[in-house]
Amino acid sequence: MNLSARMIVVLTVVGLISGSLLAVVGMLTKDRIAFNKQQEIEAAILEVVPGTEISKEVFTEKNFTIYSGKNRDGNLIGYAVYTSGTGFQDIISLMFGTDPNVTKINSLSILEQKETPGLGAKITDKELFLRFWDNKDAGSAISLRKPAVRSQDELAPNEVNTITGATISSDKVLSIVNQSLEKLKQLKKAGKLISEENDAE
Amino acid sequence: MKTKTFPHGIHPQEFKETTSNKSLQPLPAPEKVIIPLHQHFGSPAEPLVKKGDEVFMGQKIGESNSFFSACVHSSVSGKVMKIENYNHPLGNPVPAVTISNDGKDRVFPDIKEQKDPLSLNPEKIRQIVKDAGIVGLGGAAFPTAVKLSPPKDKPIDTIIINGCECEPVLTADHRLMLEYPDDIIKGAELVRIATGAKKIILGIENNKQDVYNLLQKKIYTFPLEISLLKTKYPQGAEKNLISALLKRAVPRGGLPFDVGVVVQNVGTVKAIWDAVAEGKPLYERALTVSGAGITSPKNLIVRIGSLFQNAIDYCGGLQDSANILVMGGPMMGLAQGTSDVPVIKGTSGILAWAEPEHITEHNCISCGRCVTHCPMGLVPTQLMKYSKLDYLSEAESRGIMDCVECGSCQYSCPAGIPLVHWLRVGKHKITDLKRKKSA
Amino acid sequence: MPSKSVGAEYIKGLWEENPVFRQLLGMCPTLAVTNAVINGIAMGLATSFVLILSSLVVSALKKLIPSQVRIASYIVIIATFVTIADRFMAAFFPPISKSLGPYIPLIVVNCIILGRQEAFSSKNSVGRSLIDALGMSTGFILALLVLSSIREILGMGTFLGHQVMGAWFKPWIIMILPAGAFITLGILLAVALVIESKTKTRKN
Amino acid sequence: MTNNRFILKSSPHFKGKDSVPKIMYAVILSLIPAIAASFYFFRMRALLIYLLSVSVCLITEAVFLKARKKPMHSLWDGSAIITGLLLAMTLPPSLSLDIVVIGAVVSITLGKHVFGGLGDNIFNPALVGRAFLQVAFPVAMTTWIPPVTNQINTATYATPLGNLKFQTAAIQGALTPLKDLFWGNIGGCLGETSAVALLLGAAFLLYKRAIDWRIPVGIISILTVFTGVFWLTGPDKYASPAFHILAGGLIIGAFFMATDMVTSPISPLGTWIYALGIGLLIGIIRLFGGFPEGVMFSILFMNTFVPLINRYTRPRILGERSTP
Amino acid sequence: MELITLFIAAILVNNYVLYYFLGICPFLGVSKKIDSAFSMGLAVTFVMTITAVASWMINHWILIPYNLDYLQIVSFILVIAALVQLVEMFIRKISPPLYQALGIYLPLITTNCAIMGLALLAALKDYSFAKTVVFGVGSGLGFTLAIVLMAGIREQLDLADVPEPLKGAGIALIVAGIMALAFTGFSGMIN
Amino acid sequence: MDVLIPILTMGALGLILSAGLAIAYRKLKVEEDPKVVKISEALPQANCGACGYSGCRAFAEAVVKGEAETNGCPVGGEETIAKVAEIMGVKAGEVVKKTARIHCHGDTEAAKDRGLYLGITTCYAANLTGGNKQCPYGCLGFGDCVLACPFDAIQMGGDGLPVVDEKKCTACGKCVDACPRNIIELVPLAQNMLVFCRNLDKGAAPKKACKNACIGCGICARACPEAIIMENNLAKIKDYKKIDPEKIPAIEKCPTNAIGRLFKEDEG
Repeated sequence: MNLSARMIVVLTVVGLISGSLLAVVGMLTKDRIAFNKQQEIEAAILEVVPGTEISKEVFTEKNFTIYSGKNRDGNLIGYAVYTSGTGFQDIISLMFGTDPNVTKINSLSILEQKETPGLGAKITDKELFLRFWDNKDAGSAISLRKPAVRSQDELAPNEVNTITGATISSDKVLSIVNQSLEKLKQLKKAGKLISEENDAE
Repeated sequence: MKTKTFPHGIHPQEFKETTSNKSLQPLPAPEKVIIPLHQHFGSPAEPLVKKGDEVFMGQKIGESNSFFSACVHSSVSGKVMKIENYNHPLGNPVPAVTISNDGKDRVFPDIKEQKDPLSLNPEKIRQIVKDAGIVGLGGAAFPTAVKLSPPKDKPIDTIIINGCECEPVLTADHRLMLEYPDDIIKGAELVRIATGAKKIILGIENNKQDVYNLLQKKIYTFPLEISLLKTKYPQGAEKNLISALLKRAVPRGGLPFDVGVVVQNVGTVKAIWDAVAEGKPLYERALTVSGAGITSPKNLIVRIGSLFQNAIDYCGGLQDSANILVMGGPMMGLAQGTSDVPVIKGTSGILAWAEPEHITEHNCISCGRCVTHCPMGLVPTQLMKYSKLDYLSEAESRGIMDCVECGSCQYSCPAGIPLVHWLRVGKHKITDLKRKKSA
Repeated sequence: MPSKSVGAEYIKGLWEENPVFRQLLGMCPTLAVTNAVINGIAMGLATSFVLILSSLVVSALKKLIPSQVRIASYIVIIATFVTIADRFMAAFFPPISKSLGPYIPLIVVNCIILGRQEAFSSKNSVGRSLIDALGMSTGFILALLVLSSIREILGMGTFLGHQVMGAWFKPWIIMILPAGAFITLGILLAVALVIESKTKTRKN
Repeated sequence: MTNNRFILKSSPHFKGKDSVPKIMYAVILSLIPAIAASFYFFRMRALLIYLLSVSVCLITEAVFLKARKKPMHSLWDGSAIITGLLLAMTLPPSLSLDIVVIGAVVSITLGKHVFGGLGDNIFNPALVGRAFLQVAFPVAMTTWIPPVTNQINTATYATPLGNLKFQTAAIQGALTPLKDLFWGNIGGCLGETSAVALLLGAAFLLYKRAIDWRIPVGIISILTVFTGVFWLTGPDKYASPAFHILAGGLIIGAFFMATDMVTSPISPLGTWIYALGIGLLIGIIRLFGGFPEGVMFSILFMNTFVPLINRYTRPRILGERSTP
Repeated sequence: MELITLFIAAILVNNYVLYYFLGICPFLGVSKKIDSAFSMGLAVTFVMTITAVASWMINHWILIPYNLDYLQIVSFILVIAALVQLVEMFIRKISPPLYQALGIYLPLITTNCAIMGLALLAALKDYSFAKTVVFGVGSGLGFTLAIVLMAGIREQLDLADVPEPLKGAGIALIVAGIMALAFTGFSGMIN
Repeated sequence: MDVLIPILTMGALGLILSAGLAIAYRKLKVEEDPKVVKISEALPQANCGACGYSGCRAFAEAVVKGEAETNGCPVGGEETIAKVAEIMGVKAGEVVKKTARIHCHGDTEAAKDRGLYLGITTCYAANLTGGNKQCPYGCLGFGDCVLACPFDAIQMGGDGLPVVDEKKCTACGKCVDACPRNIIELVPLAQNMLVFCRNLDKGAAPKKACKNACIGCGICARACPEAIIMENNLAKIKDYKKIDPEKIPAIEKCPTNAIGRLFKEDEG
């Protein structure tokens, strides 16, 4: 067999074998990976809209998804908003939940972030940051309390605490949430989310 | 009065006042003179005499048939005692002719006065200069005959007479200008004739105002211009002098020829005049014996081949504290291990003083003073490091061969790094390497 | 070709030819994923998996592959195993897969792997290649372990997530950042050289 | 006649009067007003930090000189003391002392001796130490105490620049008055608060020619232009150039850190490029960056450029262009 | 505007070498001389740009439509290898001087994690085509900046009295560490 | 279908690539130095750049050009190094074992200083200023040869003269090049008698400068004229083989011990 032919045959065969092997692997793992992803989202929804039994995507665009959360009886108990934006270093993806009328934020959960460890990364810290987001008044834009205070009581209903030394990361989270909140309200007002609600009734 | 100058450089303390008003006086010829056969840039001369020969004062005793060389003459009359290696101020011993002085100063019979020296043709002048063994008396001892023979394709338009004497301490050239102004000017005119140049510029540093005033009063028919320069070191370095006076830059690795200039030291032009007009070959020169280590500093005219010790003794001897003996100026002069070395044509001064016996060297802190002071526009600290680490090709490409070893960098270096020494090491290694490659 | 004993063939990867400290290979993952010990171990294991399997395959196929397309073939083989490792981790260890990000797929361009194929597996028997790959893998894991331990302990005061430093300790956050990675590895390389020269002089 | 008592060495035999220790001690001397000011504003805390920082620097330096068999006289050339002082001056007064020790060790080790010692370092040693601490202990390094107190109060007290950046003081019209910035009655690092004390020292250095005037002039002028443009377009949003010059570490950085001879370019042209780079970066970081202060980062960043700057701004060799 | 910030971020904030740790091998290996470092940087930038384009096309035209995301690694690396080969041969044929200046660095680039990393990162972040290209160019320039700065520093350190065990890679890594510190100053600048 | 697409994709990719490569190899084959090819093949082909060159091929070219050392590839290990060396044919074919010898006995006690030397402490630098010793031919004692030796075979002895360790010396000649005064020479290891001076001056001057200088008296040459001659005032062993063992005592009557044996035969 001449050299060129051998080259072509060998590489093609290698490619074919690799392709088939990968096809098998791909199929074996596909469902599992999708399942992982699904579960991650469901867990997050449950965290920000407690009591959710059935969740459903009601609106989606790039890097922005609204899920509706319903209880066992099929009643809407809130929305979970998945969103992302730039942080101090890189993208921050987060999810927050609201009540069905979008008057208050239940809680906030950070899904993905690459902020400075030990500093900006404290946005994932329950004690230092996330707990101050529980049950906030969503009537107007949320604002940040600077400098940081020690207890929940010192904050206004629509105020959240900043992280000492990581003001920017806190700020970024705030603006991501505020933007998405605004969007959610508008969508709600425009009735874009209603069809889903009707389904349940 | 506006003075001209070149960029960069330094201004060290001058110490010239000790000798600047002491007139030149001859050093009595010693009992024997030791005349090295190699006192110049180029090939060494071969001896023309042998042991036991009687020689006259001014008789040619060494000659080479190479173009890049200079003849050597006896500075006394007497008998050749031996021809053997002898200590040399430039380092390793070289063959030298030792002549015992009969004290009669019998002049070589061929030496005659010239009737009308200024009417000679260039060829003749060059021949006389060559036969008189004249070399640049500023220190480098470049054969003058070579300098007077520019290549045909490089026409010379300007002669620069270097009266800067920018080295601290030295005053011999200053005195020469004060005492023999006519000889110098006429010598310069001879140089102009020999090279076919149009104009002569005499550059004088403004610390020699008296010379300037004196020369201003004199009237010559020559195309002469006297120019006052700022007192700054190294004002007298060939390329910097050209840049200061004419704003011309001699190309890297090039010679003043390349920009149509010939530069001559005042001492040299005086020697040229003496040789052409009086037939007197170069067997004596003016020099300064000074420094805090010399008991009574003087400006002397010394026969070539006299020992340093002779000159020092005549100036009252060395102080006890003196621990450094330098031939030439303090910036570029060579430290001597002994005073048992002969005065050669390039000896512009004999200096001695007390120097601390410790050198504290600090790390280079890149202050950049060597760079701001280097008159050649080099980066000495970097070249030093290249030289230290044997990065010779880098050193060469960054211009180490352009270094004139003026010492401005080291003078201004706060870290006390022997920059010049390192640069010399690098330069020599590169030359060695080239020699090896071409061999 | 001088053949070494099985033991020596294995051992050389640990120190003499340690891919990270001695050969300076695979620096990207070494620096990028060693901010926590668990990441370092996971990366080490994934790389080992790819290295060992592709060494086996390459050494088995060495006669069949013409030299002109060998690099291309090796790359395909390596990439196949990398994909397997990547998918496997994404399926069964999602948190680690997430924290390692694109660095698992990047194993495909880790010079250790391609380098070993070229330098060793393509010229040696299956058995020897396996041992060589095992040795290199161990060396790589070891290096990652050392680096990640230092970084995690100093940077967070923890080891594998467990608090090991007392309360007095203020974590040096720089250690888990890029700057700390570079500096620590630089110092470790110097230490490795010092140890090497010490052992050499002792031998002499 | 043969007397071998003479000194043998290469020319030149004359030497200028300046020496490395003289330059270094001039810098130390020039820092005294600022140090005194920090004693006044931060009392015993300041003294402790200075003492600790300088002594640890000296000890580390000594250890390295010994280990690398270098002449011990280098220990007292003043460079280690300067590093110690400058490091201390850039630390918050409330910083715990063990962190000071780490900073001093890092300054001398990573800032200087890994490169081969004084003169070989690429980065300003004090700033390397400071940057290391800033990134390693971000919270401790950004916790400030009010001036003229001796208490370590963890309640946050903001620096003028911190105010500007995070509290949007400019919008609220709550900028620290220039007068306080000038005298130093503000929160901030030990030695950087009092502009007047620093300027006093800087004037001395300029008079002594121990620093290159181009660097501070370049930095300050470009910063003035840069911040001035923004200030003119929106005085209610941006602080004035005067504020930017007096606030934070600009003066100490421009006069004492960026001028470090070892880590700044050699030629005048290079020096201008370097200074303008620093000034511009400071402006960019302060106005748009994540940190309230950018002096340290800007200087370190431009330090990395110095070898390149030196290479491309090499002076022209006499006769270079006219090579036949 | 978004593209500009992405571009600046790729060069300064999330510098390829100093933040993502990609391309460390050539960063350490070819940073001894400024000239070769610069050529290497340009070569990387060039290949990165083409890779960005090619990988985006493969990803969006083949892999995603056919649900073949698990073929990403294999297909990217093969395409990169093929592209680099092609470019190398092309340059060699078209312009020998350019080949001398740039081409000799190309083989080194094939197995360079910088290129592969770019393809993967762009895919991971789901950038649009324009963004991918900008990201590619910016990352390449970021790499060039880092490697040229490093080369300048190393040329200077070559003359310095660096402790023996730190010479070479050791000191280069420490310098990289301090450079990373200096680059930290830019973080938070992407808005 | 789901299985087929990936298989086909990969197969197609492989096909296209290999076809492209095959064509490319045909069309763009460039004639090369076979040595480069050989070395290139011996290298790991990791193209990692660890050697400092842009890939294995560039390194191979550098080796062939002599720019890079044969052991420059850190990745391949000893085998690669051995192979590369073999291809380049760097095998030393030594016949007579030589060693470096120092032709000077001007130790600190014997040779007088010329002054208080404060310049750079290397022989090369000192030599430029005329040297620190009075003798212009002798050892300067700063150990340039020690630094030049890549094998650690030369050390500075306590007396200010370098000492060669014959066991370590490979006669590479680096020290010979490094010595600015050319007093080191590669001499057959077996040669037992040497002239320990390079001074060309006569009589008083060398004697004053160094106790151990050859003063050119010629005693040795007269004792064994067939082997030893005087040249430029210096004794020279013209033909070591012709030294008559019986005449050795006469030769060793040298008043300054400037000629002599390295070791007495009976000592081994």
